[in-house]
Amino acid sequence: MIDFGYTIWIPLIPILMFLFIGLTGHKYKPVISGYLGTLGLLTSAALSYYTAYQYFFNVGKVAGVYEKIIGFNVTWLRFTDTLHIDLGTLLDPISVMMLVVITTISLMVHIYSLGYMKGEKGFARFYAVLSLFSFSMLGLVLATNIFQMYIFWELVGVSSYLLISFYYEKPSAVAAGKKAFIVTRFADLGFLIGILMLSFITGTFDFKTLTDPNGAAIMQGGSAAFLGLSVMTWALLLIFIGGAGKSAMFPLHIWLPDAMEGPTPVSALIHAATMVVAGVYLVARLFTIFALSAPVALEIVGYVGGITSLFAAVIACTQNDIKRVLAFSTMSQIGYMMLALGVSGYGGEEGLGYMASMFHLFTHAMFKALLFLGAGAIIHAVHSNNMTDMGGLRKYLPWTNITFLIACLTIAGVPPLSGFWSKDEILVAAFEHNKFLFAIEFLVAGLTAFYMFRLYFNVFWGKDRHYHHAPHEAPPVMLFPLVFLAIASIFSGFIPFTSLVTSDGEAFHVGTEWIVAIPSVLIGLIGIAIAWIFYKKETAIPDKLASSFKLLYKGSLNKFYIDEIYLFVTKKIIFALISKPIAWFDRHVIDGFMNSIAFVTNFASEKIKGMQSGQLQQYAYVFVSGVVILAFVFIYLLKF
Amino acid sequence: MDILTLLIVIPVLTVIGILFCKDNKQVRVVSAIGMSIQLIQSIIVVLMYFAERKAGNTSEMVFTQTYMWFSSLNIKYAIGIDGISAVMILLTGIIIFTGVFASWNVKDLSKEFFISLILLATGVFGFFISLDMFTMFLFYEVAVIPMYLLIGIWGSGPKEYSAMKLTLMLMGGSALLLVGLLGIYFNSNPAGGELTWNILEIAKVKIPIEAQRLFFPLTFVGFGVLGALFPFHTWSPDGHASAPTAVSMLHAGVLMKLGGYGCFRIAMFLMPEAANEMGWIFIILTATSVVYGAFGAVVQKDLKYINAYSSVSHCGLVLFAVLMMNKTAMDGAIMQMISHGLMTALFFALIGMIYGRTHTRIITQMGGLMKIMPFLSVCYVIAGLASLGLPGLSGFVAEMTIFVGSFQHVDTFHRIVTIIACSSIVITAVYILRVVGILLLGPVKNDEFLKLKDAEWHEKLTTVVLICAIAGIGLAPLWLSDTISTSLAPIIDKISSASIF
Amino acid sequence: MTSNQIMFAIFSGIIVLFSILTVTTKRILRAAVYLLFVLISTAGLYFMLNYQFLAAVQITLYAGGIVVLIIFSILLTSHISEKFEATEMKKSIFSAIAAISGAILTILTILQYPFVASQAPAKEVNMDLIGKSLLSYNVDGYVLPFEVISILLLAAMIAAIVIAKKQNAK
Amino acid sequence: MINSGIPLQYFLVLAAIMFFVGVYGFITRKNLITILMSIELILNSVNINFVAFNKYLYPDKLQGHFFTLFVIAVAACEAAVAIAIIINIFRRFNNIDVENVDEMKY
Repeated sequence: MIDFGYTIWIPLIPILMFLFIGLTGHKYKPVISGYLGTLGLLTSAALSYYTAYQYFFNVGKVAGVYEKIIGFNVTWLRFTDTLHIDLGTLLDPISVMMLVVITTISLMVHIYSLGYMKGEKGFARFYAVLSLFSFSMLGLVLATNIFQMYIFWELVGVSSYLLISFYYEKPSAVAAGKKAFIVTRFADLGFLIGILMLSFITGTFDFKTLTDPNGAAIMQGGSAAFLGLSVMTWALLLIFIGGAGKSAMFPLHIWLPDAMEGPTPVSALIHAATMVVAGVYLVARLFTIFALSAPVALEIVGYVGGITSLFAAVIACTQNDIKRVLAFSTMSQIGYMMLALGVSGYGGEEGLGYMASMFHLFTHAMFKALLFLGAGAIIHAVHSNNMTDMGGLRKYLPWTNITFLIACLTIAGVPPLSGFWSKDEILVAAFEHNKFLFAIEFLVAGLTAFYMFRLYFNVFWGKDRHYHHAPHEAPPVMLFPLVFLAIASIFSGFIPFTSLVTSDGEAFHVGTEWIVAIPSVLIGLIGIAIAWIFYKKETAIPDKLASSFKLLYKGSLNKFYIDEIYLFVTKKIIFALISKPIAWFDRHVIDGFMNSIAFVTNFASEKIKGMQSGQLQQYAYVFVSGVVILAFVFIYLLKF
Repeated sequence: MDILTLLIVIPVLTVIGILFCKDNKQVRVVSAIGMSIQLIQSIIVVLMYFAERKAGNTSEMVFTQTYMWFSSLNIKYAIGIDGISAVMILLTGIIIFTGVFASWNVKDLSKEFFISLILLATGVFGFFISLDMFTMFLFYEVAVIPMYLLIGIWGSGPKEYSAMKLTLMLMGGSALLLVGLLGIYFNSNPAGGELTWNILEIAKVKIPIEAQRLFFPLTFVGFGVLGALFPFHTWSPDGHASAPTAVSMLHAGVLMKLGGYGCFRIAMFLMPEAANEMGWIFIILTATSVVYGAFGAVVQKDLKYINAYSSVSHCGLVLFAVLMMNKTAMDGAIMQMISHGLMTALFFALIGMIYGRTHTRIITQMGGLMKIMPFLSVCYVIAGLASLGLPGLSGFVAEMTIFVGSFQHVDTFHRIVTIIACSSIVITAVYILRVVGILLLGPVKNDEFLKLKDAEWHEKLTTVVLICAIAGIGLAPLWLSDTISTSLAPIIDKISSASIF
Repeated sequence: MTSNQIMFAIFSGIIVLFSILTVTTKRILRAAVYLLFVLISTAGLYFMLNYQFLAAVQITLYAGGIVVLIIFSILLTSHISEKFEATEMKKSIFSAIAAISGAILTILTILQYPFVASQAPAKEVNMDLIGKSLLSYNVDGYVLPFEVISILLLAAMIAAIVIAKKQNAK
Repeated sequence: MINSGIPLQYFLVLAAIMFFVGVYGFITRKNLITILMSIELILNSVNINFVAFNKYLYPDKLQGHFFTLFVIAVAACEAAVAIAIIINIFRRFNNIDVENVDEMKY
């Protein structure tokens, strides 16, 4: 048995880098902080790979089952004898997989940013916060207990906020950061309450105890409590709200498109590959308890995932900002993962959806990061986010073109690229469990192919725009991550997830379901074909279509007005109907009451002071009468 | 002289030293030296406390001393500390130390200013070490009265009004409190025999329930006024807005804690049965404080008002947790006092520094300060993050302990109220980010501000000390939490014996 | 009616009558003179009670000293012929009610209380005893009040001078 | 008693009447000197009480007697100071109405 204690260094190295760069970054050339950050992450990545190797192929498997191994654990804060927050590292298939994903993508982004962010003001700050983010995300996936997860969950939120508002002099970036933070914070409230309920029912925060399929925790809280759902279901649903917030599930998704205000590498790292899948990871982490004691909650997770994926895919078809298209695409893909979890059962082949979800998480991280970094390269070349400013770029950006194409093919599910495999597993899982969700996903598969290729054709084909200066290919330091991720996108589909990452740790075998696979590939191809017809050359068809489905088009273009609804709720209801009246109430009613006490006192004394006339005889008169009356009262009435 | 009395003697000596000073510079230096010694002394007290515990002293209070000073009412100068008072003393030490540096630039009547400020701190130290209710009350008044002068003379805005309001409301609270304390005193020996003011002795007897019903609310509200209990919190926005920087720091940072500490040490500890019966009323009030203060802060425009309302919300959480009557929640309450003390002091220090430069506190008139004064801005962001409960800073530790503790309550009512109180974390995020967004980020609104300088050495010292303390608690909370919960054990024993749940 | 009773009746009659006149007369000098009668009659009462020294003091100090002082100040501050305006009806009625009801209350109370006269032999109050008592610091000695009152007298004299002294015109 | 059939109550009643007459005067008169005279009446009535009590209830003691003595001395002081004050007031207002002296109002 190998000691996994060193795994604590995987998150620790980035946080040390954060502190070092953050405190001393202004003292030396900015580029040095970039190298430092990258170096730190490289070390973390190396450690992660080593861990993955050790875990999956050497020691993780005991009697055919991947165990949960606590690599390191220390009590951080003690609430009661049973409830305490520990900080430590928990190794199991999903956390080790996430380690690999995060460190890989993060490393790529670090390298990429050396080129992309070159010469930016706040370069050191960028790398510091990037390290902070990596730390938080690694801490999150390694969490041994749900409260540790919550801690890092919050840290992830803050680093995301800092990165989105990186260009802090731009009001839209500031607003976007604020929005992201507050929306996810709102979701976190659900998470927190969920944690409180869960810990109240089960008396523990510890993942190992919580998710032990034979443990006591699973059995708790089964009885119906409120609205016909059990306490456990409510707790898990609330926790899922937290996950939905981070993973931008409908209707808590509104922050994600705006978050694209951040620098593009950040979008790739946080808002595509890592942070946004935290919600999926959370559900997967608690999957045992979801599946065994609150199947209703799991079903809801599935439906939310399905709705989100459809909803986002529809919107993605009409957006013009390339990063926003990618953002909605991310939402849609995460919806896929959630759906996969929702249609999964626990153990063996029942757990196909679980496996598929993790599989898709992995491949999606690769190709979506690739897409974003590619988009970054495009933006770097054109200095615009807007698709209408682009066209015919394939001549100028050959490398970007090829890698971007690979990524688009991957997401469209063209075999044998990785996207095909993982998406296929999800569709199979859905097909077996829930035909309705399967239908949605089937449709979304086509939409995905369509909007991705709409993007692709619009940017790389079509007419040349009048560029201020000829767009130039990105420097090698940016191209290397693109190529690396392209290779990963192509080949990661061959990783045998069925034997590595399963719901109960045991390997199972599943063949390719051709009855699902062939139609899904076909609909992907149809989507690509339609995009080809519409956008390869500029035609009038899209405009015609838009005008004939005006309502749908406008709704989709405006993201179905969800933002406006939120704005209405926050501005008109929270601000105008709660906060303002409270502030007014406080200043006028409560404070007015306090002031009126003072006023009454003042008023009374103003009236009483007339008695203090300074007239000696008046005093004497009152005094004598008073004495007489009192004497009378005491002697004759009270008879002392 | 024993170590605890020294805590009072040093400030008094400093005050005497200031009396002999000739100019601003000397006053500052003497105050700084005195308060540095005081800080070191506070640290020593805490260390000695640990040493004493390590040596196996398990009595409830250590370093106890008793001297009679008014024998006909059996009023004694009885002192002693447990883990809770030890950490509160440390908090006070840190804040008065930073407060002196934050008021480095006070020019008019600086002698009188520092005398009042340090006198105030003396009262606070005395309050925390007292075991005798009357002596405690005496120190409480010593701490409250200089506030009037400090705000009324060195304040800004409608200072006389604010000073008057603050002092009158606090005095009103004191009046209730005095009645409550007298009530406890006259019931301190229901079996007959000598009456006592000593908290530890009273804790051994059970005050008759009828008396508790009468005096618990008086005591709780009396202390609650200082702890900004809704609806007696309105002195807080006005008072803080008008007070000079160091006074806001000390007031929000420490004085408001006297309220929470008193509620906990006297009202809850000595009258648990009544607390049990009537707790729900105050739980509703405090939960209202928490949410209401947060909502109130959302729309304010003046930095100090925002912070004052935020203090209402956070201090409400302290009282809320105290009322939950279980160890974890109370542990959280004490930590929240310390955490809020540090971060609100940091906030007010920063606001004072920003105001000293821009001469406005209206956030909409400022913008893009991050570019002009990055150091102060980053500190402000850190303070904000601490306030909204970012893990790794003290706020998170305290709030989570409170929430987890409160939610462990077996009664459903308490759990539901906890959920309501939890919702404040979202609203807190809203107003903190709103301020950060408007004030620090975005484009620079006023070109005049571009000339302003970043922090000077004494300002850096103030903020860095506070941030270190905040981060220290946030990163390694276990020692603090364990110290507090160990000391809470006897208190909880007494309280839980009265529990009806 | 013994002669004593007759004397008492006369003295008390004078006292009551002239007291009332003192507070009601419209001419101030007359008030002073009426007061003098009252004080002298009081001295008479003291004589009746065998307190000759006290009676003497009463006549010299009160009747002789204070009243003269009062008359001097009257002469300093008022015209002799000056008449007071009549007191307002309302004021005098209310005052009278207060005073009379107070008097009735007091008198009723006095009359209801059974005072038991002491049968102890009366002390002969001669000058010797008075002088010794005043300077004695034993039980029943009055040296402390005596000293105090002398200081008070001194203080009062100085105070009177200081107060009445004309202030320098500024 | 020795005192020949005059009960104590007579003295007390007399003193009470005198006292309240003095009170009446104090309340109604405007002239400060007459007010002073009323005070003398009041003091005098108290003196009578003291003396009478001394004689009737504690004939073997002299407290009442001496108290009266001291009261007379105090009355003398009081009269002296009062008249000094009255003269000052006269200088200021040119009359000695008590109504002028209301500096101490609110």
